[in-house]
Amino acid sequence: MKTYFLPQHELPSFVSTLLQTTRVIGPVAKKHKFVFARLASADELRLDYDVTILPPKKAIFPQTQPLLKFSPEGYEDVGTPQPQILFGVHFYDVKALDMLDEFFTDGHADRRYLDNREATTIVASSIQHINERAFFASVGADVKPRGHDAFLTAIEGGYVYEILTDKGEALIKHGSFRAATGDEVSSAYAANAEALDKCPQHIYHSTREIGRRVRAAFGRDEVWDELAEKCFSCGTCNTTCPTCYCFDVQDKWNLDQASGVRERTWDGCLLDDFARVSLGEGATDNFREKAAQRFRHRVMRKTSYLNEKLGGPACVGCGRCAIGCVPDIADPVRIINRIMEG
Amino acid sequence: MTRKINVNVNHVTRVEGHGNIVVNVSNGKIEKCEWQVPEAPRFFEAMVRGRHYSEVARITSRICGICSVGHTLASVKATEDALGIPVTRQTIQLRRLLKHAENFDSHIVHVLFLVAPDLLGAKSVFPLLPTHPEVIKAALRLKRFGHEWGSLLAGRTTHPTRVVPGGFAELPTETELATLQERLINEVAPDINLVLEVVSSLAPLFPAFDRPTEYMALHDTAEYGLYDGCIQTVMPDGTKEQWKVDEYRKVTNEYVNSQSTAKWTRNKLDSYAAGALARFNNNFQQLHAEAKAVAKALGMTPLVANPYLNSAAQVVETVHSMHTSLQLIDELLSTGLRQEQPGLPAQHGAGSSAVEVPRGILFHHYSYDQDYMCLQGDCVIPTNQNHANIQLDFEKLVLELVAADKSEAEMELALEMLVRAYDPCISCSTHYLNVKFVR
Amino acid sequence: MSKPKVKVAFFDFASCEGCQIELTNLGDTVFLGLLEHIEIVEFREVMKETTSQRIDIAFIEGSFTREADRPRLESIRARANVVVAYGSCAATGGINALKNHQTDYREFVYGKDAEMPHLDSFQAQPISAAIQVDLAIPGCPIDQAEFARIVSDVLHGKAPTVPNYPVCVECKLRETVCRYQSGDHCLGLVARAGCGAPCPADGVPCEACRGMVDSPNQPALLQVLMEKGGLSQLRAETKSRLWTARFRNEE
Amino acid sequence: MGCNCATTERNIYMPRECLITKTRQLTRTEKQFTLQLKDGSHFTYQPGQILEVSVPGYGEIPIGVASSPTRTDSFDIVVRTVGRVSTAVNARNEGETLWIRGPLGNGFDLNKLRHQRVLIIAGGLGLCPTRSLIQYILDKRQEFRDFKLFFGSRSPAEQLFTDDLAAWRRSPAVDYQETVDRADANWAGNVGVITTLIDRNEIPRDTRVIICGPPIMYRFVMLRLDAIGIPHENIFVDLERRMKCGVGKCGHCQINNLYVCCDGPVFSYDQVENLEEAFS
Ligand SMILES: Cc1cc2nc3c(=O)[nH]c(=O)nc-3n(C[C@H](O)[C@H](O)[C@H](O)COP(=O)(O)OP(=O)(O)OC[C@H]3O[C@@H](n4cnc5c(N)ncnc54)[C@H](O)[C@@H]3O)c2cc1C
Ligand code: SF4
Ligand code: SF4
Ligand code: SF4
Repeated sequence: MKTYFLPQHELPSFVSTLLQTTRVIGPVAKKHKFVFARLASADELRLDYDVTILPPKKAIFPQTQPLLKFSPEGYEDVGTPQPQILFGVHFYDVKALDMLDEFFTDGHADRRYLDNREATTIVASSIQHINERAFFASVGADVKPRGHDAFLTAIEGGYVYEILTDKGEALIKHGSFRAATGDEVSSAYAANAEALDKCPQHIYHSTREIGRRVRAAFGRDEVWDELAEKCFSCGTCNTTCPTCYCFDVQDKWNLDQASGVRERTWDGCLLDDFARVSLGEGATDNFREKAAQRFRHRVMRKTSYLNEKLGGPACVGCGRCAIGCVPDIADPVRIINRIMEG
Repeated sequence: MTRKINVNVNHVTRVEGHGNIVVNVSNGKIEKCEWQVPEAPRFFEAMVRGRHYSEVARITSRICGICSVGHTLASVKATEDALGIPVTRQTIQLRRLLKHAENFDSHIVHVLFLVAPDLLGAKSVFPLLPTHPEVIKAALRLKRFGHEWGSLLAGRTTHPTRVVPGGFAELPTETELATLQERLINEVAPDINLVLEVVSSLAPLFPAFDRPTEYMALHDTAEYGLYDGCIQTVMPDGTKEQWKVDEYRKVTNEYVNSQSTAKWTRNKLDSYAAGALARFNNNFQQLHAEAKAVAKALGMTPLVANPYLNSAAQVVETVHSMHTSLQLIDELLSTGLRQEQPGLPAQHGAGSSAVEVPRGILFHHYSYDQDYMCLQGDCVIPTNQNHANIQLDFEKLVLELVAADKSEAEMELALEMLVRAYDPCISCSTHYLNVKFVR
Repeated sequence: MSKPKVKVAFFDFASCEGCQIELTNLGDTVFLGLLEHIEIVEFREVMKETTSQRIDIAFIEGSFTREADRPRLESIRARANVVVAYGSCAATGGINALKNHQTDYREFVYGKDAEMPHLDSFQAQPISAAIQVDLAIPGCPIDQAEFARIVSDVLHGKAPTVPNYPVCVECKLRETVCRYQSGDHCLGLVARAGCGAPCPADGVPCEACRGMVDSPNQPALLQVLMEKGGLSQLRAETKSRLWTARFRNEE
Repeated sequence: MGCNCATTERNIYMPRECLITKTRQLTRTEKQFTLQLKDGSHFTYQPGQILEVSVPGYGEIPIGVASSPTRTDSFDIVVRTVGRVSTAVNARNEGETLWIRGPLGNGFDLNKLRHQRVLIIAGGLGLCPTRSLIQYILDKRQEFRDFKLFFGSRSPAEQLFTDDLAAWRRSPAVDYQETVDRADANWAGNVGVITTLIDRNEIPRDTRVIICGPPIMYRFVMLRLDAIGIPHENIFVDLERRMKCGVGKCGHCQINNLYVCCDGPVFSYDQVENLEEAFS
């Protein structure tokens, strides 16, 4: 499809116009970090962000989401979502959303996810600042992002707006776009290539080799014990990960004590009780009792278990887990390199 | 007149913490008339030892859940004094706004949930639900508002999070402050008017009883003293005297009374009073005009010597806080809020502070070592300061009641109402002794 | 459908009564909403009425700190179908347990009067040290939303869940900038969640007021407090005492 | 492997309403429910498949179907009181409602069992899901060869389906053998763990074996079956894990890369024997 150009100074009015009719979620500053949040005004938008605390998946698969409503009469479906625009998503997060699309469609299509997904227009954006823990250039390099509707690349003097879908096309009437010149398109190409070149952290092995060797290291307890020694089972590496999607389900009554909601909340396989079952009479059994077993499970999921289904690893190299893990042991780069070195 | 009266109210209700009243009257003679406090001792002053200065307010805030904003402010102020931690004018203004929130919040609870049922002849607020639904709903709304107002500044009102030595860990946004102001005008004012109507209709029901005493409160040149200032007392004859805050031990003179079971305080007389009425009597001139108008409508001009009217003084202060806060917010918004890092220690040593909490003047004092670890703490709590005064009020009141030939039940209610008027917050327990110990 | 209302009573022991205050903060909608389903039969702080009838749910606030309180606790247990220890003081010993690390606290606070018998107060203990407790909800103060949810669960005879994961989970769900990334320290790594992580969101560290999770990684905590939080060894070692004194296996 | 879950609802989390036509307290903690879909439709499923059973306000739990699809008018589940949801389910009675989603997952592969000798080894609550297969085999007895059933319980009081057991004891259609870990005064039968039943029987190597019971049972039973030399693809296990959604989304039931809810709960042993997390 076509590629357009939006002059630098026109971005605010473009976003403002979008805001007038639609909910727009984009990166904004929070202290010295960034988060995706509903924009109240265009000037909050910070396309120069490096990475956000939580990934933009929360706009589609929210931290807590109702699955059903219930009342004394039984269960009832929840309403359908309003359209929204997810603005300024980096390509690695688009790749992660592609994976979630796959998971939630596979087998049983999860309408609670897909309805939100379909109501969302995703405008991806180029990476202007790179976090020091990022390694997006060296994981799943042959898996290309595809779920976005348009891609905005910052270049000298403005933005190149590449359209991928009709939804992406539909937005241009709200801004002062003009067709991009060949030079502008190649500057955009160069800017995105440069982000890959400058990506600071590296994994040096192929997905296939990592998948095979990490899987083979399953039984090397001493390695996992060593890697997970300082693990707090805090689940930050799950919670901040754009490709994690496990959840818990709980029922809650409304104040009338008769109706309520069944809702799901993000869960994490690193949490102590994730695989705990009740056996009755207060007894329980935990299928991953030790922190090291849970730590290993996550690494397996990111590097090996899902590769066949996804055609690549279930990690997009955003570096969020590395940034968030207080004892700094969750970084896939270090874990993989440690295992690969034997 | 041969009459034996036994009033024994175990755990006076609708007050914070536990207090007992024991009165034995035989043949018109008072054999025993005691106000006892059996609250379990909790030893906060020992617990702060060895803790880092950043943790001390978090600990002492837990002395009392209802005055936890006040304890936190007193604590950080004493720590700032001891460690030479600077605070900005913005911090002071925000803390003042927070102080108003706490007094507003607490006064609403006290007057509407704890005192009003007495005046309406109910045992608690619950039977009033069907009879006075609008007032109760307004009261719950105001209470919730007070909580949200305080939370906006302190993070939460029970054990504040954002208030730290040197300033605030997190600030409200300007939009939030502006919304607060709008809500004060649009939501709170109508509810307060409703409350004022009810209170003025009930005012004649406050028992008539006078006992002039010494009244102690913070006095500040800048405003009606709540957040800062010097110690001031006003005597029954209207004379005032002032002391510096670090002289607080000189005016409180804590002592163990052999007849009673709690540590008491006294200054120039055998007892003094702290609280809304003490503030009113000391600083009436500095009240907001709207508050003065309410006082006038309630027939109150200083010196007011009827302790039952402490609740009325709280109503006056509620109006004062509401109006003064509107001005404070205007001021804050006109200069704009700046993101500031909390100030840091510049020295070590000892320091004191005083803050007016809803129940009266509160003193904190700490000393720190060179690593800013706490060496010792001392807290003198307003409810404690009122014990001697309550006891002396009791002695006079019981005589009057006996003379008026009141029944046991009437006496019990009058005494309970008196205790409640002081709004005692007995869980501020650092200095409490046990009731089981009666000689 | 007018089901008989559930009879609820509130009692307090050594505490600041802040948890009760939190209940009055629920606001008119929630508070009056709950009153549609429960009848408060005893609540000394706001009412004079008491009851001699059976209580469906007894909420107990405050720690068990002296033998003198045992009979009162036992009588509550005998009268109540469900006993809920609410607030950290009742659930874990709370802040009161900080003194359990000291031996001279009486002398320190009361000086020469310290030997008076009424000052007798032993180590601060959870209510469960005196009577059988059906449910313990920590929190200093309790979280209003959690309280409303738990009342609703108990009304339906469903055992409420108190999370066994660290505060970091809730902190991340609300996207708070981690204290460790602002040059501070934090106990959220080992602290039991359920509060919604208000402290880090307000710019102060989590002090683990709800106690720790079932299996806290304490050696790693010490290391992190020193290496990432910049605490001295002494402060790191005593850091978790504020609310979790009873859970550390110290000599 | 494909999944045989039936979801007709647009929202895969939407349950269907069932009438409880009969209940029966089997033991102190286990209760049997006979259910019918309220919309009148016929509930089709395979032996060994599972349901998500729910009560509004309390939640949803995975439960195996405990009856055979050959009995078409209704179906059975058995629930042990364990925690929140199971307590709420077991508080329900005849004439009231329960909600279900499913059937979910893969049950017993009947194509691999037909015309074969079948041995079912069930321990405790493991009898419930296998009862669906037992009934099926008994109803279509001519489609199977020798049929043995070994059942072990902790004590006689904890035996489930005592009526069924009595019938099976008498039935020539099944070679039923039982044991208890601990006998009581009235027990005249076998005492000992379930493997003792294997030891006292001649089990041909071409037998198809189904194992369902508490986790520790598997390892000891497998040792015996390996000694006999039964090929692993002819051994079927019914596994349990923590489960929330039942449709392969929530992640809780994973055993390495497999999902118990979708890939199982019935697995052939060769499918899972190399999965470190299957029998740890
Ligand atoms: C494939 C499969 C088939 C099952 N078949 C039966 C059956 O036929 N009869 C029967 O009584 N039980 C069966 N169970 C076990 C039953 O699901 C648990 O006893 C039940 O989930 C406990 O839930 P609760 O809410 O009562 O307990 P809680 O302790 O309150 O558990 C909370 C939640 O944790 C999860 N959970 C806890 N324990 C288990 C567990 N053992 N298995 C799975 N999830 C768990 C559930 O999501 C549950 O809602 C089966 C489990 C699985 C996985
Ligand atoms: S690896 Fe790090 S982030 Fe993940 S659970 Fe362990 S401590 Fe938390
Ligand atoms: S595993 Fe870590 S680096 Fe990879 S996608 Fe998840 S959070 Fe990002
Ligand atoms: S601030 Fe504390 S609770 Fe929050 S993520 Fe960091 S360590 Fe965990």
